[in-house]
Amino acid sequence: MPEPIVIVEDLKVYFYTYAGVVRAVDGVSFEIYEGETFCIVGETGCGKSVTSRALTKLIDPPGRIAGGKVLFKDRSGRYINMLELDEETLREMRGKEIAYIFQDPAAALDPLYTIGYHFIETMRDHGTIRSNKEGIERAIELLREVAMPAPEVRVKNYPHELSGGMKQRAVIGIGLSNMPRLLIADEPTSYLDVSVQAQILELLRQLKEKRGLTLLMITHDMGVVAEMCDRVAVLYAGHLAEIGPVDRIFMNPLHPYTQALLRAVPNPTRRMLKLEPIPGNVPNLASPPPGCRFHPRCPYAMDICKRERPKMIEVEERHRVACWLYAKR
Amino acid sequence: MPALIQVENLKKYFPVGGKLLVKQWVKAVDGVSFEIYEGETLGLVGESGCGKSTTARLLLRLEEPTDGKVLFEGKNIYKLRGRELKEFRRKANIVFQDPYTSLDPRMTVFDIIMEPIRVHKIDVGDPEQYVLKLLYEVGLNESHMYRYPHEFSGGQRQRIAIARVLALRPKFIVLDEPTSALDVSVQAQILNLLKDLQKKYNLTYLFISHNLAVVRYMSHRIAVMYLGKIVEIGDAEEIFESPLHPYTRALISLIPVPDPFQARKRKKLMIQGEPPNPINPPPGCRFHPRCPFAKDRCKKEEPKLIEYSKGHYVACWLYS
Amino acid sequence: MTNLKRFLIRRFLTFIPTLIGVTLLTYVIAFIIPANPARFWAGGLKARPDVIQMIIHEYHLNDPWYVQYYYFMKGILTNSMIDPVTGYHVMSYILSRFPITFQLALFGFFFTVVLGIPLGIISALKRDTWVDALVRVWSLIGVSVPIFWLGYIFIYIFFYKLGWITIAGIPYPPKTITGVPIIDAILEGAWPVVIENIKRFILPGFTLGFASIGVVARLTRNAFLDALNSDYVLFAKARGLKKLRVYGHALKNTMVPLVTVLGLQFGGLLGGVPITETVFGIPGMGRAMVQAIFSLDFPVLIAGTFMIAIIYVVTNLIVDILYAFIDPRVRY
Amino acid sequence: MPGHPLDRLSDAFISLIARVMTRVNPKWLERNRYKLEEWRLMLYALNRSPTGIAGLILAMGFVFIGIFGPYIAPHSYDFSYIAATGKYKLYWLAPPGTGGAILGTDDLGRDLLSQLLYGARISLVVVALVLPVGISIGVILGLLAGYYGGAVDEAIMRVTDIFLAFPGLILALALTSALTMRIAYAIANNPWLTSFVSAVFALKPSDALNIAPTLAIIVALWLVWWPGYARLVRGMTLQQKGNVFVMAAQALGMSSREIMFKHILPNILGPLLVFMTLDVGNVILVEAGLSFLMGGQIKIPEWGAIVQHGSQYLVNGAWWLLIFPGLAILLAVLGWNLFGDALRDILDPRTRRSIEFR
Repeated sequence: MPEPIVIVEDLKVYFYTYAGVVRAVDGVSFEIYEGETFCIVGETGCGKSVTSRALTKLIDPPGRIAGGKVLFKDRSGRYINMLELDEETLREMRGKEIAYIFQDPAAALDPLYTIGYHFIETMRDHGTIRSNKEGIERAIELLREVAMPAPEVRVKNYPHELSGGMKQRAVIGIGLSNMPRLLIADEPTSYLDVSVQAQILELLRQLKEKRGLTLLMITHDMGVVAEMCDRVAVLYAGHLAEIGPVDRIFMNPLHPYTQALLRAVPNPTRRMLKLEPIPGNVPNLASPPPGCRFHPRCPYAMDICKRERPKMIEVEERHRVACWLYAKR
Repeated sequence: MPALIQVENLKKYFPVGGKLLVKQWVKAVDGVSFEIYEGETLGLVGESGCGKSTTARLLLRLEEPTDGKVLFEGKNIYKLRGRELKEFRRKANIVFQDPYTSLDPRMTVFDIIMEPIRVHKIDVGDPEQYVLKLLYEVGLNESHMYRYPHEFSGGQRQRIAIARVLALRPKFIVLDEPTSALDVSVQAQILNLLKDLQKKYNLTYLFISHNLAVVRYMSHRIAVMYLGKIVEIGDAEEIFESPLHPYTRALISLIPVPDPFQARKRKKLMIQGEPPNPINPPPGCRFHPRCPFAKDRCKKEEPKLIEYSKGHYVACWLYS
Repeated sequence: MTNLKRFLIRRFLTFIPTLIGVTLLTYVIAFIIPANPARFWAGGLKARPDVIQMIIHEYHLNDPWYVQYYYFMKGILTNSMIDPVTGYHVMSYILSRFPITFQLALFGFFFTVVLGIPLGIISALKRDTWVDALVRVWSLIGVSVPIFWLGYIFIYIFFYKLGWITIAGIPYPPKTITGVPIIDAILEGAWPVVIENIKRFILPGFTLGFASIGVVARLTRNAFLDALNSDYVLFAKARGLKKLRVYGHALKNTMVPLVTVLGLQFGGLLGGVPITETVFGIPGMGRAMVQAIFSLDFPVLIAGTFMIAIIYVVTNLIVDILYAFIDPRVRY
Repeated sequence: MPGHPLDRLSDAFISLIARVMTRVNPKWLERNRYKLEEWRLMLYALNRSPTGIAGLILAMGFVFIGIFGPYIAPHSYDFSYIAATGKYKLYWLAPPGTGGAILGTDDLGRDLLSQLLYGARISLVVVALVLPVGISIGVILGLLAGYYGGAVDEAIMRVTDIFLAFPGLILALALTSALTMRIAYAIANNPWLTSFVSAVFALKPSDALNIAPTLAIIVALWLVWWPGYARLVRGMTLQQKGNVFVMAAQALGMSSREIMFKHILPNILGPLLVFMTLDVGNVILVEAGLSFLMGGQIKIPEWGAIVQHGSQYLVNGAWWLLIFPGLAILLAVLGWNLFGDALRDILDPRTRRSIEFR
């Protein structure tokens, strides 16, 4: 049994906006084991991206990390709390220990610099290389590793000269340039076409195997979850609804939200006569419903759901849910 | 069954780059023919830049074509003038992808839904009653009537857009990726609403999407587009159960399936690279550089769309 | 680079209609000035009829307006036309005054850039603090002050009260190379002349640039904030780049919209030149044109507008070239 | 945000509107509830912007003095203390506070305060005549160019470019000098025009001819003002045209004219309003600059001309002849600029929220 590389405890990220405090992530706990692919799945505004950014305190004002711990296992096996590190140490962790890939590869690359320059500066600022020449050589190697066609040419290209899929390959290559141990991929394929999406997912899978990476995937697509993940955390409106191994989540979804979500997603391999939509809309997090945040849309809502927030309960092995239906009273 | 819409060899080229000197053309739609029957949903799938949205706009004459014609109820829509054109605009309409910019932010829901009525000067009796009826029909209510679009969520806005189109009691609606900007939990609501409305009013849909799962759920027949051309068209179930064109086969095998067991078992037909630039499409079959089955012939000659089995057409040298 | 050359030529060709349009417009305005220019040029009420006839013949004043326009433009472009009021060759006259105006605009532009951009960046970094508010209010005051008034206040303080500056004459270096005094002085190493030039032009330049400083500061602030909120900056932070490097990315991207605005501001500065030159008694092109209007001297007026239109065109071209250097997405 | 006294004033204002409109149409309130709420929020946002309030007060002050200045002025604009009292030594360039002259007098013993108050009227009339015409031309051309594109766009923008390449001040000055005589003739030959012009500008009929340069400036500014708006509106139109609701309107069968005026124009009205507000200041400034350049003796009390005239007496230490007229211009212009700047934030829903809840 591998050890966790990241342990998140009661993480809270609040945005102090004009309209009041938005509790984008409100008391979320989970752990990511070394070498696994862990997915955070949820809809727009559920706090999945914010959670992933909070791991390295990549939160800009008006956002603030309001509480909790993020324990990261460093190379010597000790756990350090990321949220207590100073800015310089954090900077060194970002990109070197924990790398990010974002949704829109076209926006993530600075249009005014070549692909090669992105590699060079990333490695330079972490002291991985000594000269620009070495940087270019490493960049070409990395681009080859991410299966970029004609890498020698591509290092000299500007981002706009690359297609969407190539840009995402470049972004992945840049992310890997300092040999990180945890790769956080925030919706890495939602801007890409189906055929390219499959290529990128395949690439991520291969890189993970080859390099022994731990992968944290953020996605809204249940299909991507099923294809890629070992374990899944389902977020709803800043709360963790359910967490467990991927098979159990799909076979035996416990939370009414997970159940409803799976029924609302069309399956392309099956002929479906009727989808069952979830009634209502995602709540506004500036004034979320009290108690369980899903209760206004939940078919099983009870009185207690409206008053008290449910605790996480382990219903079967490694499969936990936050729902009053499973509480022993 | 009579075809409500017949598209014949439709082409749309856009000029690019050098204004005065060399003219290059983006061949967004390059000779497309198909028909849509009354009361059915034709799904149009393809990756970004394949020309599906341009096709949609051409079908509603929101763009003038470079060549070809579209017959709506037997009449070429590009020849319509004056009252006939207005009548066509009443019968055929569109719901757009982005519900955030498709509603004028300066108008109330009431004004938005009444606008088509005013434009076409239709007598609907009490306007408030009429709008209210439409609001109920799309799952909204009287409390929404005098609000502004920015107060609504994406799904609700899409409902308003649907109500606006329904106001004219159209026959044909183009649905241009109507749910791709929405969350999955809301997507199903809108899809079901569209299905119910179709049944109730015998609407004909052209449903455009890049999401094959949604297309399968919505469509009776499906057309697959690649780089401005239709490569396969046929009954929805047949396309999904026994796809012919290598591109269709790849697409279907590559969609992530929301089922981990199935995902592990499934065999994937990977295709390399990305769709090439529609300015300089490859010669011969446009898919050949990415096709795992490409032969010499594919590089030189362009395959025609042939009827492989009844109602199932494919443009590929493997089947001729 | 051949692409760039071809692009520049093409751009320049599209500017020809603009140049013709501008001079034609001036001509039309001059044409509707109701007084009789020939009589005026010949010496007003006491003019001798034969001189008037000579002037009418010389300047084709009895021909249709388009013929007149043709001869005017030809006379100006070939520098063969003699100005009826001053007696100089028209183009030589304008060209002799242009370097002074250019130097004034350079000083104004210097203040615009050197104060405007840093203020904008500080404002963005200290967003929503009193520093930001101060820069904002100051830039609003900048565009609200009548520059002739500001100029006189400076003159009152620094000339009448403190006596630090002079407001007469232009210090020229011994030799003429480019014609622009301060550049020539620098090239020749005549440092005392350089200092005299700075003393002479610093206040007019600051007055001229006063409004632009605020405008540029505001724009820099907004563009810099946009850049800081962009995805590439987020990605740069996520890669653990050093803080200065992250700001470097944002700054370079800020330059893209800034270059356009700086180009426009340079044109705007030239627009303010007539007033500044009048206030500070600088014998530049702007003042010459104002005087030309009052003395119905429209050869000078047309030649002057022609020069200004050329500067406008050239500024646009320079902006285009800078764009190409900064932004690789720009293709020709 | 309770407790803000200005908010209560705003509420009272809003409910007054609601009451009046409901009297006219009983259903008005129900239909416009959200619009009212929006207005209320805008007012709240304005209340939270001290610079905006200051700007509003200054701007309204300018309008007020522009209208009533001539009536509250202690003397007529051409009144001379020297002529009235014969005390040449006392009233020649008398500093502020001298025997009744609150802001001092000029070389002819004229009362500076009265001149400035009359001058406000001239500035106000110029603004009121220049902006509507200049903006209308620019907006219509910009809409046409942006909406139709192609050859229409090319033609309009070429002409706009020519005007923009032209130094505005010189163009206006040339036009002014070209038109002054004709306008003077027109005034001299039409008695009704004489009395009308002198009434509007609050001048004595004997001075009506002297307003000819100002009228010429107005005509000149019409020509100078539209190109900026044409370019601005064209850009905004292009942006709005990219919105899907424009295509939705086309799909509904709306005509281009309807789309331009019902969908595009209302959506660019907000930013346009901001520009117009800022431009009130610009017109005052440019007009002052032109009258400054025209110079000469002040026969009518234009602010720019007063500064120009006053500058000649700096040698005599008569700072008030420079400072006060300049301040008058500065405050009027600054007022509109501050207000316009606040308006920009208030009309943009994103920034408005951040002010509202401050």
